[in-house]
This record gives sequence, structure tokens and C-alpha cells, in this order.
Amino acid sequence: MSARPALRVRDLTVTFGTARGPVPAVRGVSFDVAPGEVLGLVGESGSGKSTIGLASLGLHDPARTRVEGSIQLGDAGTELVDAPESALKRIRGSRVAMVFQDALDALSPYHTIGAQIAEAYRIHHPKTGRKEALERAAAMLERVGIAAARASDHPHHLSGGMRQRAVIAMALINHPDVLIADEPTTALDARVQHQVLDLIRELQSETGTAMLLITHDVGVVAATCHRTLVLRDGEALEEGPTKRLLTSPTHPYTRALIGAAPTLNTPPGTRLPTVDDPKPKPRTKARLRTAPDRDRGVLAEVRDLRVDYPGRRRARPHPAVKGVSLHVARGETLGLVGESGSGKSTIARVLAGLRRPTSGEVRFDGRDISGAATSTRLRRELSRYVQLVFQDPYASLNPRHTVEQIVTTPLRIHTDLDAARRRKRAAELLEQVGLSASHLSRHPHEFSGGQRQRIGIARALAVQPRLIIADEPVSALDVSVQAQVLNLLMDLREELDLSLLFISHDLAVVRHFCDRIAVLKAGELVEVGLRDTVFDAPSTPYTKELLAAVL
Amino acid sequence: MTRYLIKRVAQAVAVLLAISATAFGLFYAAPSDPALIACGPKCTSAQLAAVRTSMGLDQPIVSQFTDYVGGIVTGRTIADVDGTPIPCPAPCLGYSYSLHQPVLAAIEDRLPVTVSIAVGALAVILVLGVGSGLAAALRRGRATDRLLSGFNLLGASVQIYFLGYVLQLLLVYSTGLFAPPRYVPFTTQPAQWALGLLLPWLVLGFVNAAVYARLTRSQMLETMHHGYVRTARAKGLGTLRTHLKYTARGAAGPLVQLLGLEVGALLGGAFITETVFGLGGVGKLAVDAVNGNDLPTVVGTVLLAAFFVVVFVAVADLVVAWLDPRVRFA
Amino acid sequence: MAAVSVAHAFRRDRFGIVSLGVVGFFLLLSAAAPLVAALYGKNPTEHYGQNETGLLSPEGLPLLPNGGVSAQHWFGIEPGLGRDVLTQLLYGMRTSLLIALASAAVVAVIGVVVGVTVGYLSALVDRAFTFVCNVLLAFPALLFLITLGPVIQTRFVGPGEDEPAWMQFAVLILVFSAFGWVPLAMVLRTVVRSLREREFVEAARALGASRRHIVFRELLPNVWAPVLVHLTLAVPAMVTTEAALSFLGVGINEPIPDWGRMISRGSDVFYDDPTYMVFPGASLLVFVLAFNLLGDAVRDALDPHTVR
Amino acid sequence: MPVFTPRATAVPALATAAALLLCSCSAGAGANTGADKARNSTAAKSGQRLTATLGTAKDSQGPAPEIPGARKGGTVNVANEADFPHLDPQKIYAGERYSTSLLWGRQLTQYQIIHGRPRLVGDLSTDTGTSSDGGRTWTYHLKNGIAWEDGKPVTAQQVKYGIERTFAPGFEVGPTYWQPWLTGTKDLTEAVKKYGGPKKDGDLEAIETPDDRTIVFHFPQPQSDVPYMASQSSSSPVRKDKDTGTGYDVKPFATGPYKIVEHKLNKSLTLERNPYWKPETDSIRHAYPDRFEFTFGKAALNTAQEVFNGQGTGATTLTTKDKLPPELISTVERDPAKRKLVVSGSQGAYTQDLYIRNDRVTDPEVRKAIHYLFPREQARQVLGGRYAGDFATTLSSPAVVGWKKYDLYPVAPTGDIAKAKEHLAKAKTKVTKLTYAYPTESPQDDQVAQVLADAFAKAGIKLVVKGLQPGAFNDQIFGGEDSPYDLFLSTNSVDWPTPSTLLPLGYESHLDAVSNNTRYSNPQVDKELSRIAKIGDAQKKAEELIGLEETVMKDVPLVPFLYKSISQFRGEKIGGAATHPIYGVPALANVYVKNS
Repeated sequence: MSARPALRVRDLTVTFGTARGPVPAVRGVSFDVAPGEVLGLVGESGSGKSTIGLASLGLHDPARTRVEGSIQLGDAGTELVDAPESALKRIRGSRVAMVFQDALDALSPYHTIGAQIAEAYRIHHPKTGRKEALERAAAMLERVGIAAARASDHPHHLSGGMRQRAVIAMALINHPDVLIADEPTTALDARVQHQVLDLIRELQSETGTAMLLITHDVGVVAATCHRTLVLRDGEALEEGPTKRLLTSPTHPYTRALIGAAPTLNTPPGTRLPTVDDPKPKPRTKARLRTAPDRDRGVLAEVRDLRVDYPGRRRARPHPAVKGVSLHVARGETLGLVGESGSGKSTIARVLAGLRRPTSGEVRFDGRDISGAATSTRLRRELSRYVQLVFQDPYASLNPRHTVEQIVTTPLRIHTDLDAARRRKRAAELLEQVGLSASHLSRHPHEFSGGQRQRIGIARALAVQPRLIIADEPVSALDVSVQAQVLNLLMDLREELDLSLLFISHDLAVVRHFCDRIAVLKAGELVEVGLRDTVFDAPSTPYTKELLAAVL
Repeated sequence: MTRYLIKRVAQAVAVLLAISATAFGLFYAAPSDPALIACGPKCTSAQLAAVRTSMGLDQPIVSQFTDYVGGIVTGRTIADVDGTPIPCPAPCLGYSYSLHQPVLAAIEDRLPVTVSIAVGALAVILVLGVGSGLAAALRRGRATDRLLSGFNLLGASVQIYFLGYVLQLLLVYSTGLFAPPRYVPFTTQPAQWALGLLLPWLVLGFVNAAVYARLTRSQMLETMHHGYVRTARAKGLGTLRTHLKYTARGAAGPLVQLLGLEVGALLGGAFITETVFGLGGVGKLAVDAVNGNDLPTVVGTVLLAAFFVVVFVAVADLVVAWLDPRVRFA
Repeated sequence: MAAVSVAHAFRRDRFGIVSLGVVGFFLLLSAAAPLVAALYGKNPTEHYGQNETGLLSPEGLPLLPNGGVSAQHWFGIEPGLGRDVLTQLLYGMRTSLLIALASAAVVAVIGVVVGVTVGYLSALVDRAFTFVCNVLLAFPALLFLITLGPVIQTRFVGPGEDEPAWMQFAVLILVFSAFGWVPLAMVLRTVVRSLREREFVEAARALGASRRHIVFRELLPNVWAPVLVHLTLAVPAMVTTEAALSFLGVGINEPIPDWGRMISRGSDVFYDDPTYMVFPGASLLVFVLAFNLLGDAVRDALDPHTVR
Repeated sequence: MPVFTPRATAVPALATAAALLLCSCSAGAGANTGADKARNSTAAKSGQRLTATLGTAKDSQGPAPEIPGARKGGTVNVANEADFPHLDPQKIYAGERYSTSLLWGRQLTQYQIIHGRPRLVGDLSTDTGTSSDGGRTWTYHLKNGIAWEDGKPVTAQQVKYGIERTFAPGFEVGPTYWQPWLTGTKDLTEAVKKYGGPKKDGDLEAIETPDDRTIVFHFPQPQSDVPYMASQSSSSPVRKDKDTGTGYDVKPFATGPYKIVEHKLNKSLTLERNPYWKPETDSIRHAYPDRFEFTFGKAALNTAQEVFNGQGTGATTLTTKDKLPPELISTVERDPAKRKLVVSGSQGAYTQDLYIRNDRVTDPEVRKAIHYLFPREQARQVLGGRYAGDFATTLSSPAVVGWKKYDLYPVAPTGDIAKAKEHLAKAKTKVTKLTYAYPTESPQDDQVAQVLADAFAKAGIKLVVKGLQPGAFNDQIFGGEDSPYDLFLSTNSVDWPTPSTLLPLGYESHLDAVSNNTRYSNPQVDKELSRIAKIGDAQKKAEELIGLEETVMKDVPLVPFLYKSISQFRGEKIGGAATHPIYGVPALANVYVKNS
């Protein structure tokens, strides 16, 4: 480590000009990153972490953004704040490079990855010929684990992991002094995330590049960063070596942030700490039910379920679920785990009567409901007992409806309550999910993500269903909010004696929340069993692999 | 790709068939008898009947239609008013009894005028519309943007028949700044060709440019939000080059599609422009045919206009597919 | 986005406010045309220039300068017949607005019903719809409009009868609607198709909602923004198309005042009497400009992506 | 019956009529300002109406007398909005086309114009024809040295073939005189039953060609107007080997000074010199320019602007069909330089009248009422004031041989509503609604309709005005027997400047609507007409017909409106442009390009 840091940020303040006046996104943040060091910037959405990343490259729209303070680069201490565009152009991509979160979005769909990487090289080596640049690009692709032959592929032909590797290759082709990685692995499945993080670390330590890793995931920080800076509402809360920060955080927010996300060591079913309630009291009656009450009987089941998606044009149909048999017992919470494309959401939609199975049996309470997707009447009956909670709390609420309309819609459909009664019931429901009756007349966009998810839960509870299917209900939420929602769901489960089908890609959350676990891989059931059995003694290599990838 | 092409062509043929059937049915219901027009005002009823027979108007409309479509594919022989057989080789769009020539020949005569108008107008649209849209997007929110947007809004609001006359009278006949609008073949006098059509080009282009300016601007602004544009800048690419290489490419799709439609429509004849500037192109032919109740020419020009639209929309689709590999391989 | 914030966004748009004012002024004028004409003491059909001496030359051109602008006739008189230009403009605006607004209403109904339904329904319906749209888009609409008027007139009006005014209007409204619904329906189809993929529709299905409920209660409230934008921009488009038809000689017949016919006539006498073309031409320009500005302002207010 | 000898100088009656005829109506209109005085100078010219004399064999010898100052060479551009509907000589049937087709086509006789005066002389023929047998036989001899554009000589058989063609189907659009005359039948329908054209019935015996240069017509009944008919385009020769059927309508084969090089319908027509035309055979055509380039499709107003401003080819352009746009009249009046470029004059023997369907408006009192309420002044104002013509009181034009002025029901030009109401009160049945049809060719047509509706409304009659597409208008007004319209404005002319075609072919009750446009029916008139038809002496016949005209007009079958004037325009460099006194358009055969 040299005397001067590779990146030196002092009193950085970034203000956005909006229609409603200036809004500060970053307030007086200072930090250093030494060569070869990895600094983690951790925070929830709106904490300003990505803004710092963009400011370091001067990528903000100058017309709408004011950047104050100082960002200095390397030994020479080149000042980036208020530097002329021509100077920034020379620095971008050569001395400071960036890896963005969504590789599909970050790569041009119109050019081959080889050409895009070669371009990154040629911009800063203008004397290089096109051919030579392409050769270098191919070599760089090989280095990040992509066959050179694929250089002529367009991004949409690559898998998510490969795309992210390509983006990394592009960022590193000029051996930058500083690499800024903004949520580089968030969109990836756990196993791929692991691989990509390993790759970044490997390359970074190989070249001695200083790295700023921006993430919301404490797990990622723990696995990758030397030091960590915690951000909240644009301000730096706490900074220190990662290990110290994780084990003995000084700030309560840091503590909550670390504790909010369940890990594989968190006692299952316990109340999770949140920012408002950093040290929750243990539950009055801890749910440690590891053995399901078999005698309570099967509520919903699929047997030998096959679902094919019709192929585009005349292509062969693509199977999403290939012969899965599962059941949810009364009062039980079944966790459905798998990577993207494993068919878990399809199974949920079949059980909710939204998708017609290609073959196999689907029963609810002993009744065949496989035709619900095509029969409005049957689906209506089914929906009296089965309700869904969706992943995206914004998309699943009609933006043009008020909360009252949203929550009372199931009541209109399934009950003959009059408007006043429906309103009263809606108010009750809102109280039940931790909102107030005064929210009834508002629209969804006036709420935060967590509140919206509560509204979704209230809607699902309105007709007092017997089974709730929750499809990734917390994966779009910040960790602290995720904890709140999980806490709420656990409370409601106790109060209302609900049966749940809980779908998630996050093994730690599933372990924390569910009684029984089913593991899916590419449309097939890999393993199913009691929570502790699956987690403590996984019987298949795939499950083991999944567990190993959990950070 | 081959399958896509075949499907596209089949679709186009079906659309054209539907249009020709509609046009045929509609104009069949038109007010006065085409036979009477061909026969002249001093026509006796016996002669009229003979003319009707030779024109095939006594046949049921369905068989007239199938004859017509057959003629397009294989060509056919049409009887003139006096029974003289007139060969009409494929693609036969019928025979005009008012013009005494096959409709296709009449169209071929006027097509150079229409094509010339279209080419120039398109150039103006591209420069004025797409160009100012690009400029406005790159300088969004600034004076340039406002000025260009205002200018284009004016273009969108003004009418060809108002602007065309005013400019013609002011710039041509009062001051002589512009040459009087006329058509001379490009092949013989290219300079005169351009001079004679300059004013129609500018007017038609200006009036149509607004849509493109607006679309270009909004497409550019929308595409600018894409991650890959930011990536390009993060690589160290200059702002202008980024927008020309990445943003413009992403923004091009809808523009190309609209342009395809526009080119098709322009080639089908710019009715009002040709009327205002007294240029005898396909549009004027069509309007004259409608007024003169020259049924074969009306149907022919309708089909031609539709043909161009269908073809250029398809071409635009192919260009979009070429521009965007995601579409190409879908 | 709530209506409140839309109104708020709109209020901040100076051009929007001004254009709304101009459009409102035009609407008011045309609604109150008989009243204004009565106060002003002229009507749009009387041949003042022919019935009074000293207004028109033997060749039929206004004797007074500037198209015969005088204390009697504020905007001058029409060459030839000598009708009052101001009242002609007022009543001509009524003609334009009546046709445009009525067509817009029909277009809105057809476009919304077809667009939303097609957007929500199966692929087969969608294919049929796409085909119809392709046909209508490739159809030379203007040529069709020129031809259709006389066809309808001869089919439905006795030769010895006047074509009733309502029928002339109805024919124009009909033909405008016949083509006008296509773009709206296509836009809505796309909007609904993307809405359909949104989870709240799935959520409604999961709640057991019927198709009717989904189309009318869940989808419709989400399409009013594109509909509103489309219609504010469709009204000026229809006004100009109507004027274009009149210009080509197939619009509304004499003696019902009409802007397009005035411009057409004005283009003939522009050299000798530019005033007569300038008034309707400029009125149309201002009218359409105001409507386009209003349309833009509405679009901007409704569209969160717009960068001003 | 005395032998009619046209060669004997001229018929005295015609000679008197050849004097200048000044219409009395134009005075008094308009305020007496200085500008108006200037206007009157142009307008006065429009009142000149001339009739044709018959020329001698000597007059028929070429070349045509030189026009002082004329120069050979150059290209004349002719711009018209519309193309000629027909070029086939046997289909051409309108003054403007007659005049233009002189450039490439030649007929047996033709009008020679000297100092603006028309004289009928031999064209292909050595004279205007010799009759014998009381007008039943007419003989023509072709001049020497007349050739087609390929150098082959024009023969009598080719003239005969041309006339034979007029019997064939498809030629109804042309004039229909040869057919009944040569077959001795009532009308064309009857005539074609006897002889159906050369393709169907071969040789027409009524025309004899004893040798290549002599042609003899044999008419079953005496005919007095053969020299005039021989000047019609349908009396042009056609070569069998060049007869391309309908193609001949686009590009006929030339005998005149020019040949057609290219004809793009509705776009352009290009003429170049015919090397085989010899000026010494032609006393009518001058053929000064080297080329004529016709363009079609440009709006008259645009052409006018180019011509008056000398832009583009404007300086060498003139129009033969496009009239001076009424919109430009006052501009032209103001600017003497532009006024010079207006070519105006009497439009042949054309009259514009308000036609009344007598079978629909049967009560003469109602027709009289229409006569009184008709707002002539207002309607003419819309049409361009005096430029449109002079107010008419007679059925026939002053350009017709033997014309006499009469005014049976005098009325102020602005109409007399009170008088109209009086007559309406006298009518047996009360009329509250009438229909008026008009072809929508220009905005002026709409305006005239409004003027009429306004005036009729004042008299308590609702006038339903129907603008029709020109095609539909012709179809519905002239095509059917049961036209639903009561009134229409129409501009018409006798086919040649004698009265012999006007009443017999337009007001005889047995004629169909195509000929008898007003469906006029008066047994007394019918009787008179059949008596007059038997008169072989041209002069006596003319006098009798002019006398009968007043009887017809007492019944008000139509309302006389205007003796048409026409104003066209020419570029600054076009010389010799003057309105042809018979055809009523600038005579192209006399124009030249001035030295620059």
C-alpha cells in the first residue's frame, strides 16, 4: 500500500435539482480507498451509495446535479469534482472503471460483447487497430472465464453470469486504478453470485486495483470487503474494518442492518431486529414447530404436475415444471426454494388457479382445481380460500385505485357487504397489518415499499383465506423492511392460523420462516423435507451447493 | 429469417387483397356510371350497353374482381370502348377509358414526379425533423431545445394548403426568390429539377418534420436513460459520440418504422402538395380520377399507394431487425 | 399518479395554461357565436357586398382596402358574394369544432373499447385486429374520404333534396371515425398488453375477479392518460383534415360556413385580397397551435418521463 | 330552289353581320373613377363579336398572309390545367380543340383570320365547295402537294375514310351532322343503322371519290351548311394504316405544319415541325415557332402568376384553355404592363344561359318569374364582372349570321323581385321549391349557386342547390330523360356561326334531352321548323330561323344571361396572340416568339 490512497473522497455532497427544489442525496461523506483495498459501501435504497459511485466518474447530468467537496484520484491527486468533461473522458474507463448492477441493461444490445470491450480499449489506446483491440478483448474474455469465440455474440445470447463477467472484462481491460462495482451481483442467483464475486476479488487482488463495492447485502460485504462504510440517508454512519463492523457495530442502525437479514445461524422463527426495534423481545410463543401436524391433513397438493409453456412460433413447448408432487398441510408453512427458472412461481400460479397445468393433479381441500385457470366461476370459488401475496409491491397494486378500493375489491367479489361495512373491514385489515384507517383514501404511490407490501397482505387477508401463497414477498424490499414484513407475516400466521406456501430464492429467509422445505431445480423437485433436515443434512449435492453459496 | 420473410410477404399480399376488395366494392357504389363517362354525353342506351359489356361492367362484381386480381398476376386483355382488344401485361392494374391507356402506364408516367417530391421531402424531413430532434434532445431544456420545439410545433400546426400558397405567392410570384414549382426530369436537367421542386420539398418536409422531431427527441431522451448509454460514457466515450453511436441506435426503431410508413405514403402521392403546387404526380392523377369517376385509375392508384405503404412498412421492419439483433434472432 | 399531481404539474406549464386559455376562448366563441353575431349585427349567410352598393367592385373584390375591413365589417367581406368574414369565421369554427369534437368522442369510444378489449383478449383476436389495422393504415385515407362523400350523398339523398346539414356532418364524422380509431386502439392495445403483464391484473384474477371487472375496473382507469393525450391531439388533426377536405372541395357544403372552404377561396384571391386568406388561415393556425400546445402540456403533465 | 353559290363573293346578309357588333350592356356598370376608365378600354374589346364570311378560291391559296413583325423559330409553351379529352380528329368537338388541332390537322375548309376577321376558305380543298342539284351534291377538289408527316400524299379516299369513321361506335362524342346528312335520316341513332362505319359496313356510297383528289358528297336532302361542316375537325382525313383505334385519340397522324412527337396524357404534348407541310398549300396557318410544348396539370392561377411575372418559361407561355383567373382581374387592371398580356375577346358564339327544364317547370308564368328574379348582375360579379361577358337578351349570339337584337321582357340587371312575385302569383300552381344543379368545377360555381339561392329566397322560392361532379352533372342533366333538376347554368355555342343548327337541333319537341336541353315543346314551333328545314337557300333559311327565335323566346324556355367573353393570357415574348373569332381561344396557328 502506497502512502496516498487510490481514491480520496472528502466532504462529498451531491444535490439533485428536482421539481420540488434541491434534494440532497449525499451529505458530507469522506473516505479513502487504498490501492489493492476493497471498501464496501453498504446501505439501503436511498442511502446515496450509488450516487457516490456515479459522482466518482462524473457521470451525473450536470444540468440537474450539484456536486461539492472533493474526489481525488491516485498519487497525483487529480481532482474529479468540477473537472472539465475532456479531462473526465480521459479518466473514465482508463483510471476509474465501473461495473454496473444490471448487466443486461449495461451492455448495448446492438453490439457484440467483443466489440464493446474492444471499444473500451480503443478509446484509451487510439493508435490500436480494430483487429488488435478485438484480440485483446477476446483475451480479456478468456480471463474472466468466457470462451473467446463468444466475443462475436450479442449480450442477449449470454447467461446472466456471463454478461456480468463481460461487464467486468470491459471494466478491467484498461487496468484501472480504481474499480467501482455497483451491486455487481444483486441480479444473480446465489451460486453465480458467489462465482462472480470470487472472480472480482481474484482479478482485483491480481492487479492491485482499489475497489469500491456498493451493495445493500451485508453478506456480500462480509465475504468481500476489507473495510466497510455504512451509509444512511446520504450520510456516513460508521466506518471500519469489515470484521469489526460486523461483530461489534457501534451504531444501532448498523446493528439493525446486520441483524435484520436472517442468516443460516439465526434461530428460526424468532422476531427479527429492525431499525425501529433493534432488540426485539423474544416471541411469547416461539414457533419451533419442526414436525408438521400430519394429522391436520393436506390442504393443497399437486401430484405429478407438469406445466409446459407454449413455444414461440412453431418451436417445441418449453417445460417449466416436470412432474412435481408437493403438498401443503393445514397450518403448515411450506418453503419453496430454487434458482430463477426452477419453476417455483409456476407451481404457485397453478395452485392459485391462475395457470392451467399441462398434466397432473391439482387439489385444494381434496377438490380438483386444475380447471380454475379457464373457468372464472371455479377460480372465483377457489379465491375465496386461496390468496396471493406478490413479489413487487408496486406492480401488484393498481396505481389508479385507492387503498380502500384495493383492499375492498375481494370483499366486493366474495361478500355482499355494503360499502360502509366494507370500509370498516378494510380499516380493520389495515390496522391488522400495521397501517391506519387514515390511509384508506390514499393511492399506492404515496406509500413506501414495505407499506405497499402490507397493503398487499391486507388485501390477501380480506376474505380470511385458508391458504396464502406468498411469491417472493420480501425479495424486493430493503433488509430492514424485509425484517418488518417477515415479522408481520409470522405474527399473522400465529394469530390467524394460516397455511402458507412461501416462495423464495433466499435460503436464509426460508429457513427462518418455514416449517418444511422443498428444493426445486429446473422444474424438478430435488429434495423435500423438514426444515432442519434439509438445512442440517441436505441429501442432494444440489442442495449442498446452494447452501454453500449462501454468504 | 426465411420463414419470417415468407410470413411477411403473405401478410402483405393479404392486406393488399383486402384493400383492393374494399376499394373495388366502394368505388363500384360510386355515383355515376363509368361506362357513361367512357361513352360520352351523347351516348345512346344501346351504345351504352355495348360499352358496359366491353368494359365488363355487366359481370357480377365478384367476377370483375377476380378478373382484376388475375390481371395483376398474369396480365390480361381488355376490350376498349369500341371493342378493340388491348393487351395489358402483368401486373395489369386495369385500363383507363378516360386516359386511353393502361392504368399502370398512366402511373408510370407520373411516378417520377411523385418519387422526386418524395425523395426531396424525405431529405428535408430527415434533416429538419430528425436533425432538430437530435439537437433538441442533446440540448434538452435549453434555449435551442425550446426554439426547435417551437419551430416544429409551428410546422405541425400549419397547413400545407395555407403555407404552400402563401409561400408560393410571396417567395415565387412576388419576390422571385424561388423558381416556380415545376417538374423537369432529373435525368435531363438535374439543377432545374431541384430548383423547380425546392419549394414543395421545403413545405412538405417542414409540415411533416414536426412528428419526427418530436419522436426523435422523446426517443433519444428515453434511450438516454438506458444503462448501456451510461456504460458507454463510463468507458470514456465522449457525450456526442455516445449519443450518436449508442443512443441514436437505440432510438432508431420507432423512427425507422414511422419513416417506412411515411415513404410509402409519400410514394402513393402527396395529394394536397401536388394540388397546391400544380405538380402532375400520382396524387394528382388519383384526385383527378376520383373527380372524373375514372374507376380503374382510382382503384389502381389506391392499390399502388397501399402497395408502397405495405412494402415500405415491411422494409422498415427489416431495417429494424437489422438494427436490433434482438429482433433479428427472435 | 393522482389527478391532483397532474393538475399541479399542468399548472406549472406556462404554455399549457396559455394554450388552455386560447382553446377555452375558441370554444366559448364558437358556443356563443349566435350571441356574438347578434351583438355585432351581422350574419354569416347574407350577401352584404352584393346587396349593398359601395362594398364590392364589379369584378367582385372588396372596394375598401384590406379586404373591406371597416367599422361595419371588422374582418372585411368575402370577395364575390360579400359575406361578412367575422361571422363566417365564428360559425366556421363551430363547424370545425362540432365535427372534430363529435369525431373525437366517437373515436374515443371505439378506440377505447376495441383497444382495451383486444389488448386483453386472446392472440387470435389480436391477429385479426392487427390485420384490420394494417389494412386501414395502408389505405390511402384521404383518397377514400374524397370519394366517400359523394357516394354517400348520392346513395342517401334524393337528387331534388338538399343534403341535410346533419347528414353532411354525420358523413364527415363517420369517415373520420372510420380511420381515427385505429391509432388510439393500437396505442391502447399496447398499453393494455403491458398492463396485463403487470401483477395487479394477475392479483385481480387471483382475487376471483371476472373479465368484466378486470377490463372495466382494473384496466380502464389506467388508460385514461393516453386516451386524453390522444384526444387532445386528435381534435386539431381532425380540424385540419376537415379543412383539407373542404379545401379539396368535398367538405361541408355552402352555405354552411367552413374554414377550409374559406382558405381554399382565399388561396384563389390571395394576390388581390390577401386579407381574406389571412383571417381563416391564421385562425386555423392559432387554433391548431393552441390545441397542439395543450396536447403537449397534457402529455407532459401525465408523463413522468418527460424531461422539460 | 336557287343554286347556292358561295364562291360568288359573299352573302350580303353575312357581310353586314360581319361588321363590328358592340354590345350596349357594358356601359354604366361600375363607378366613374379614373381606374374604371382604364378598365373600360379592355372591357370594350370583349364586346366585339364577329361572324365569318365565305372566302374565294383565291383566298384559299397559300401561303397565309404574313403577320407584320412575326419571326420564325423558337418554342411556344402552352400551359393548361387540363389535357384535351380527345385528339382523334373525328372525336374533337369544342372550339378550343378545333383551334389547337389546326397545328397538326387539316380539314376540307377552315377559317382564315386576317386582321382579326374570320373568312371561311378552302384548306385541303381548293375552295369552300361547289354545290349542285339544289344543294344535294357538293364537290371538293384537294390541293396539290399536301402530304402526311411521313411524306405520303393526302388523298380523297383518306378524307372519305375519316368521315366514314364518324359512323362507328365510339365516335358519338364528335359532331353528328355528317351521319344524318349523308344517310338522309333524322339523327345519329337512325343513321348508324343504315351505315355502321368502315369496319362494319365497308364503303359509304354517299361519298364518291372519282380520283385521288376529288371528293363528291351526295345528300338525300338539300344541305346548305356543308362548307361550315367541312371545316369541323371531323372532316379531316385519316389514313387507314395509321388508324390505331383508341390510340389515335392520343396521337393522331399529322397533315398540318406540326407533328406530334410525344403525348403524355394529362402531362405534356410536344409538337415539332412536319417537314412535309408546304406553306404554299396553306392560307390559314403560319407556323412561325419551331416547337410547341404543351403542359397540363398546373393550376391556372400558378400559370398566370408565372406568365405575368415572366418566371420560368412564363415569358413564352400562353394558355388556350385556362382563363384569366377572376382573382387576378384587379391586379391586371391596375398594372398596364400586365394588362397588355391579357388576350381577350368574344368567346366565339358562346352564350351562357340559365336553362329551365320546361317539362318540370311547365308554367310559363313561373319561367317568366325566374326571368325577372334572376340576379344577372350579382351572378356576373362573381364570375368576374364584364370579363365574363355582356348581358344577353337573345337566345343566339351576336356572332351568329343574321342576328337581330330583341329584348322581350326587359329587366334590370340586378333582377326585379316584385315583378317576379307578380308572375308567381299568376301561376296556376304555387311553386315553393326548385332545384338547381351545377358542376363543381370552380369555387365560382358554388358562389353563383349561392347568389341564385339568395335571389330565389327573396321571391319566396327555396332553391335547392346541388353541386355535382362534372361527370355526374353531364350524366344527370343530359344523359337521362328524367333529370331531377329544374334549373342549371350552361354555356353553349352553335356549331358554326349560322342559325341553322340552333333551333332545329335544340328546340324541336321530338329531340331528346341531349339536344333539347330545356325539353322545350311547342307544336307551332315544330311546324315552323319542319317548314324551314326544306329551305335550301342559306340566307333565307337564316332569316326565317332568326325570326322564329323570338317566338320561342316568348315562352321563356331559358333565361338569357351572357354573351360570353373570354380572357386568357400570354407571356411577354409571345406575339400574334389574339382570340380566334370563331373558336373563342387564342389562335395558335398565328402566334410567334418575339425576338428577345
